[in-house]
Amino acid sequence: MGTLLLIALTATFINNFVVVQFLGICPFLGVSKDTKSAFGMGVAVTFIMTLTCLITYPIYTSILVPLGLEYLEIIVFIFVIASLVQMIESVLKKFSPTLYNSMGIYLPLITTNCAVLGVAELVIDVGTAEALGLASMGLLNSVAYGFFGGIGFLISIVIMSGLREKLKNAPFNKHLKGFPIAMITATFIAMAFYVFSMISL
Amino acid sequence: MKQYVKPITVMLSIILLCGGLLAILSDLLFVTQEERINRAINKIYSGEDVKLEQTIDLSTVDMTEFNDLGVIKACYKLSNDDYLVLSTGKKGYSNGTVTTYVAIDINLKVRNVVEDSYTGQTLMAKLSGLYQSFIGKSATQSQEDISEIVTGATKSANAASNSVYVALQLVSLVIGG
Amino acid sequence: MGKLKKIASDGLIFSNPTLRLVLGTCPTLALTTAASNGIGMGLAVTFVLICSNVLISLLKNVIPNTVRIPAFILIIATFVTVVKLVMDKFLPDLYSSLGVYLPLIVVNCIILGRAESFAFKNPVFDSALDGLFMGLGFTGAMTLMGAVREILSNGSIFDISIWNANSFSIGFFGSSAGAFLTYGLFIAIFNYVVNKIQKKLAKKEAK
Amino acid sequence: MNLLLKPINWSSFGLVLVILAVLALVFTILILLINKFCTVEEDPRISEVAENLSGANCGGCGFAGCSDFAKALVEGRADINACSATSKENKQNIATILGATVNDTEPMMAVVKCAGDLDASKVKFDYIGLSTCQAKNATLGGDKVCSKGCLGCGDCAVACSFEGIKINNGVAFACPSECTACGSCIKACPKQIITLIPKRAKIYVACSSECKGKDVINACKVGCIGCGLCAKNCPQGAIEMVNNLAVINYDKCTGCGVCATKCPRKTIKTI
Repeated sequence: MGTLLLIALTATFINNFVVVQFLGICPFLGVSKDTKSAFGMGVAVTFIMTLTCLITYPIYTSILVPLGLEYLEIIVFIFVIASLVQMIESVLKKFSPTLYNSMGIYLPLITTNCAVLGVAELVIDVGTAEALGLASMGLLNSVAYGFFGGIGFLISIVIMSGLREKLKNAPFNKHLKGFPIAMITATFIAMAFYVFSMISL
Repeated sequence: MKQYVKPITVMLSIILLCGGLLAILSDLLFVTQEERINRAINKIYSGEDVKLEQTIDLSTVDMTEFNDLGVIKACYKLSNDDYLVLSTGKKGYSNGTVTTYVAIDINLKVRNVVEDSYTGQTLMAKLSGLYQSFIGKSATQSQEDISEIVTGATKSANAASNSVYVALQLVSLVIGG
Repeated sequence: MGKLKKIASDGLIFSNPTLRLVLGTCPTLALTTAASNGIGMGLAVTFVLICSNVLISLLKNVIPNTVRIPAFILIIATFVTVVKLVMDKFLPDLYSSLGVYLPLIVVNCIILGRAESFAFKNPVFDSALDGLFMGLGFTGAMTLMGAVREILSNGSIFDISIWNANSFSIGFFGSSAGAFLTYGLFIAIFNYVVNKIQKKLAKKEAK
Repeated sequence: MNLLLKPINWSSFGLVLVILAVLALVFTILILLINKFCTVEEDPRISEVAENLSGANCGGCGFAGCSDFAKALVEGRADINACSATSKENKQNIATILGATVNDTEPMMAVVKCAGDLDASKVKFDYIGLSTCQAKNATLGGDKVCSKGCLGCGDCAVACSFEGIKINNGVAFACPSECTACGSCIKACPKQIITLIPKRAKIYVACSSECKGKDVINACKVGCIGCGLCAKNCPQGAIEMVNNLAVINYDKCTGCGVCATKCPRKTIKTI
């Protein structure tokens, strides 16, 4: 049980994908205008990150490594992620079109979301396993890492969207409206989360 | 049924084309380890004609003591009696690693250091100036001496200095032993 | 020729990928610690962007809509890996300074973004132009921000030190929170400049 | 070039092809299956109509956005004339697609019936709080002595997606060139002092206070005191006094501007 808790803490806070490792910033800034679509994006990214780890980890460890085809890693991972995003797109178009419209271009951009590919590469890297004190990341641990990484993404994007909604009414220079003020908010979030990167469990 | 056939054939043809191209190219353009060593040698001893003489057998050397600082990948003896060590230093930024070629001469002084690769260092600062500062360091100095010379020791610089330190210890064991 | 001017002005100014569309933020934040990173990454992205735009606009009638995302990303990933292998073999020193950024290009939102919103709907020549100018816009923005952050954090530009880093250097701009701040201010300034240009153009048209 | 002489490891090449082929097959089939279950029977005309609409999502037509309005149009639940933000020829295109008719309604524009900026109007208390008209209006009806005065916090400007209304020195004013009369500012204003008048109009009454002259005088320097001079002097008799407030009948008004010159308080403004 200890490792799962450890993974939960590292993936969600200490090694938070968005605010500590700075992966997946495009949707983090693009879709955080209002909390509803930010939450939708967060759930979609969490779902894809979990599924990605579930599929890419066994493919890498049981097919690519024994046959010595490590150089295919990028192609296979990206193809799996892209297929998952394509499925998510048709599901969302059917079941919640409003969320689909509010995500717009940022839905296909989940494929190039550095956080998703980042987690796929992180779970197969022997360094992460060592950091968690394991010989190698089992399937369960890597899926847990993907899930809690997604939760970390969800938390930070919802915090960001809450702040940005509050900022809509704040009086500041016209040119700072939109992305600039989002960036400056992100600066403060990054500073706040900096403390997490200091903790080493 | 027809509208299924087209996507499948398109996807199959694209992935096979891409995969095939990659497989052939990765075979053709494969850079052998030996070629990488020659590149490192050319970089370190740009003028002199230095060849790779012999690969040192590392099984006899006990390096577990320095395991948390760094790991030795390989060690080679060169024609001008220098040693070339491929070592990976740990504890970099967000626990990433830095792998370097360290050239060490017969009286255990660092001749030059060349960077090979690094992992996990998303915010790797440009460390070109750093490697020159390791030249002249000797095996007798402690780990703190080596890492303190790194001005503004960012975490990734720690990993680089660890890799140099571990390489020095290895050569001293190899020569001493 | 109006089309060329429109694509050029779009790519460089009006819809500059980094400062107006705010795409490709991960490499921008991570790599603008030094101006030389900016140029290296920018040129690599420009090359891959042109090639993938051309190939995707060539195949746009072949690729069905249902599987367009995997198809696009496969083409982009193959290009990047080919560039990486060729560079590793024939240009080792350029590869050592640029090598770590190449896999990052695969996850660069600009390339898939442009493929999805431009290349998939426009003819080949326009897509190539769009790729070129979008790439140059990205390179320009990256280099500018890299220069500013490099000057402020370690007092040098293109690794030529202007003043001694120990006497005056704001470490904050080297850190990641500093990256956000610089990026935000850059976008604000760029918006201000572009609004001014647009007002002038609107007035000219109104006459 | 000794490049080509290198032996290519054909077995691993075949292996790569097989693995990738299997991977591609599995995932493409999965995508297509999911796609089959999730096909949304969308009438192709909807995207065509959506293209012709202005795309400003201003909500003037009463729907959540242009795509919603387009869907409603195709399903006959909405009328194209409800949207004033789309240009005339686009409306014509949509009409041809749907076979509906476009009766060219008279182009309108929004206008703020208040001119009490910070210098002209007096305040009851110093308001410190969230700077939105909604919030200000909720605290004792706003800080202005005049209960119908514009609060100047720009809820209307925020609501407008055409930058057709701006705040200048504490009072809102509409720019006739940008305004498309979509009406979102009218909904956003808590004081309900923005109305639509014909675009061809030359003058409008910049006040909506129905108090007696005496109260208006100690509330605002530019409020209409209901003296009726404009009504008496209007050659077309287009102005009548309703509850101490001048109301212009734009059918009769020829925009001669006599009333504006006669108005002692300069409440009647020319556009």
